[in-house]
Amino acid sequence: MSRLPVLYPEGHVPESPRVGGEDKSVPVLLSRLDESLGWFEKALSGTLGWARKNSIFQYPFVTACCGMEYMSAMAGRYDIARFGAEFPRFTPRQADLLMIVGTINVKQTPVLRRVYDQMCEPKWVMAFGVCASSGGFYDNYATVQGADRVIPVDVYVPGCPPRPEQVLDGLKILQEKIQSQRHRAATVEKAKDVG
Amino acid sequence: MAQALIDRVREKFAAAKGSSHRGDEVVTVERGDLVAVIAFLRNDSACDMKLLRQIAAVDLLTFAGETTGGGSLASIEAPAYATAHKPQVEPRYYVSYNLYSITKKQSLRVRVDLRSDDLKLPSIASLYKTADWWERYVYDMFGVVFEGHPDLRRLLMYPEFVGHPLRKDYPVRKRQPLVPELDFPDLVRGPGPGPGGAGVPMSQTHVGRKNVDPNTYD
Amino acid sequence: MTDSLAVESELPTSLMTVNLGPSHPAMHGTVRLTVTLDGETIIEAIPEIGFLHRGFSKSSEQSTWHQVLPYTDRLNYVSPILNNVGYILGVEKLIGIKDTERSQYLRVLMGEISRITDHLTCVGAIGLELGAFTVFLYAMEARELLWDRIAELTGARVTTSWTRVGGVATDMPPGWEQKLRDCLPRVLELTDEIDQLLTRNRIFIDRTRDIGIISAEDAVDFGFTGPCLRACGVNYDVRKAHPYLVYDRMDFTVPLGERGDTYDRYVLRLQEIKQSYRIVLQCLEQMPPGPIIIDDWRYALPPKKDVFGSIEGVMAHFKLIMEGIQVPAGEVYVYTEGANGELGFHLVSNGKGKPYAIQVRGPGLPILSALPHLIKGHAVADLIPIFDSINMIGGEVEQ
Amino acid sequence: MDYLAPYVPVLVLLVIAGALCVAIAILASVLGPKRITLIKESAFECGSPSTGDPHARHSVKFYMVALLFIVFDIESVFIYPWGALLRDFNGEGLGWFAYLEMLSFMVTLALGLLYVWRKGALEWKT
Repeated sequence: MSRLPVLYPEGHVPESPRVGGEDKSVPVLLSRLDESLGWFEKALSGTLGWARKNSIFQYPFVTACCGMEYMSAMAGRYDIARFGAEFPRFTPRQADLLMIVGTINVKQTPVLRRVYDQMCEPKWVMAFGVCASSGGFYDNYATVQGADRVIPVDVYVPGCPPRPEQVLDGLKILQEKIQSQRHRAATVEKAKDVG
Repeated sequence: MAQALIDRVREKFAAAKGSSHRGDEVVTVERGDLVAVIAFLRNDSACDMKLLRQIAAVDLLTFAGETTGGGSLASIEAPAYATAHKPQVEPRYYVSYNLYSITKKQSLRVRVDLRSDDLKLPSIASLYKTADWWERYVYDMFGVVFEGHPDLRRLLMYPEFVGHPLRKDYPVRKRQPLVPELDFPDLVRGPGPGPGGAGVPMSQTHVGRKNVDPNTYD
Repeated sequence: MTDSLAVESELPTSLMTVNLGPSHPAMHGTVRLTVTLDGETIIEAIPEIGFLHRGFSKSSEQSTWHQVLPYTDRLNYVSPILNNVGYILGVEKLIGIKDTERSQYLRVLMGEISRITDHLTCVGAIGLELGAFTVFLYAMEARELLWDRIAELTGARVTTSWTRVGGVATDMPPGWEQKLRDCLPRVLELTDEIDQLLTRNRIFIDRTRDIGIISAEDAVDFGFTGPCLRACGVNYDVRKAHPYLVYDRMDFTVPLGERGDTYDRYVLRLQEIKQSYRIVLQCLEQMPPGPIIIDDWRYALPPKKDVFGSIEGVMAHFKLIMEGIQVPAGEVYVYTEGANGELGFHLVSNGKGKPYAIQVRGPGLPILSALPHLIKGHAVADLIPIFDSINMIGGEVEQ
Repeated sequence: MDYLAPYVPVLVLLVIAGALCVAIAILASVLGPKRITLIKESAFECGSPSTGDPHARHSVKFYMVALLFIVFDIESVFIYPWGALLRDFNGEGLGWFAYLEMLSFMVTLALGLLYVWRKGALEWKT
């Protein structure tokens, strides 16, 4: 498929904070599969990707008007269950996908940061709607200009609020991303301050 | 129809001045007898103003100013209001208590003017339970201290927030982040010229940029 | 005989504080409730709001009178058109103009449809959070049907921004009225199904009857308005008390509750859906033909043929877009019947193109401040239906 | 051993189900990446730092309800197989004996219920 020519403005644009940034809680999965992989690892990564892509458990971090469209995306007509992501889990322990649905204001950032940190790997983040993606038209003292200033985000769904089809399209893009990512097995990393 | 109300208030409180604009009656009272006026309006059988709809506050600092419209030019980056060379306005704030009587179907606004150096008002949380949160809202947004309020804390902003955002001299975008934010440049608006950089509307970002290839930039 | 059990009450039990934090499905994501529990009974609850404060007043001071409109339909984002109508009535009152006959009917018609979607969402949420997932799905299907009509007329499902000073933005597309008449019976049928599922359901009645009772005096003292106040039996509906637009020509009744508990607040919303249905039908019958926006170019954009046809049109268009509407100075409080209560706009203008100060009286804020009063002494499980029945919408509470 | 023959499919089912559960548990723990950080170890309380200790001492009434439930629930569990086989007992002439047997079982538990009721353990003191 032809991709839009992506133009990077000059000057230093940091790599997407999600990959290799100094932020320690960057997810374990790297985004480029072009590193040299043996046959077995590629097969394992493919099956794991396929398994994880089709059974996404979402944590709906619902705050504002996008919640109304989230309800429509979950309800009967635009059913998200067709893509395997139907079951909302209201605890980060059992969720794979953190859906930031609605505006994130400054008072909400510690909560968002904590919920993201408490999610178990492998985890992805979908910024549902313009306010979560870039702050929308709330550009004042109270709102954060996009959730990616606080946590790394994988998929941005534009729209204010996005139509449920856009949400499903965002989910499809996320599934493609999961499928093409490299999934390693049995990696254990323990932070220094944990006993 | 609430003109009779204003006359009743003026009978008991000489210092009250009534005014009406587009059918809304407003009575301006002194800070001293504010609680008495509101208690009178609430408990008097003729007025019977049992519903306190809202406590609104306005900062009159730039009321006479020349903030022109400028619809699409109104770049979001409003110039931060420099108090230095602007004339001080006294009394700078006013708080208006919006009362309504369900049985008599009439409404009235009690307005109190406040100077900017002593932002104190007696609290009416004892008269109306709903005043509790409205007074916390006005304290949070304008910094008006309500004496006698059971628990005067910020209602909307977080405790670590310094300043009162709805004051006219608080810049629109002065953020005080709680969690350290990753500050990468605004990829959409780009570092283009113009007053605000990130604030300039999209169409002007690639004006004058060096290596902009017009046919690839959407 | 029961003395040995009396000892049990002396056994020391300690209180437990639980954080029903902002990110909780029952708290609609925007309220932190620190609840102190003795076993299952709620001893004390401290609500903390502000998690969806988006600086509506501050942002509206930076935009012109019309640019504030998109902000208003994100206040109560469940019934956005009611906010648009409420705000624009305020601006028109400040200017001192009235909109055309047809646009008044259109505003009432779309306002009532928006009110139905609000009540459907609230009833769906009550059912959902009490475990009745089917009720939620029925409510969502009914709401989708109405959102389709709203989208066909205003262009958007949720964020409509549909009214303009002196009128409305778009008129009814051809065939829209017939589509509305076809889908409304289906919406009513779904509402009846919800009614059959819940209203006489033993479990639902046990969970909501006599739960979260508030007396009429306390309700007025806490600033209740709308369905929550009428559930206590106080007959205050702005559409009847101070008719605006063409509500005086509509004949509808205002349902009242008796006990002011969660069950009444739920039943009231169902009955109000039926009343709004009656209003919608009357609007469709009495709808007069004619322009949908006034012809005064100082406030309303001239039609496109004039903008490109005449110099006055271009000037008027340019001034309106660039300068915004020059609203005469003054201060006004305008109140309309929102879905959750009396939605008031305190507008202050200094005669320039931008609003000087706007403060919204969200009907949800006073009702939420009464939450500790409502839930004290109840079990934790009762907190969920009570919080749902007051239908707290983050946008209008925290602006 | 022949009367056990009809139960072989049940055995196979149990083995497969058990194997499946064990496999899933092992795979999940093996394949999933783990990144253990301090915040992830702490309790999740809707995004707010948890105040108060979760091991507060609850009132005894909750424990009592659990006990009563167990007693009377197990009673009903015993009645089910009896009810299903009553017709066969009757066929073999043991009908009355089985009936009286179960009756005595239920009477003793009814006495227990009466005692609990008189003791006032059924009222829920909030």
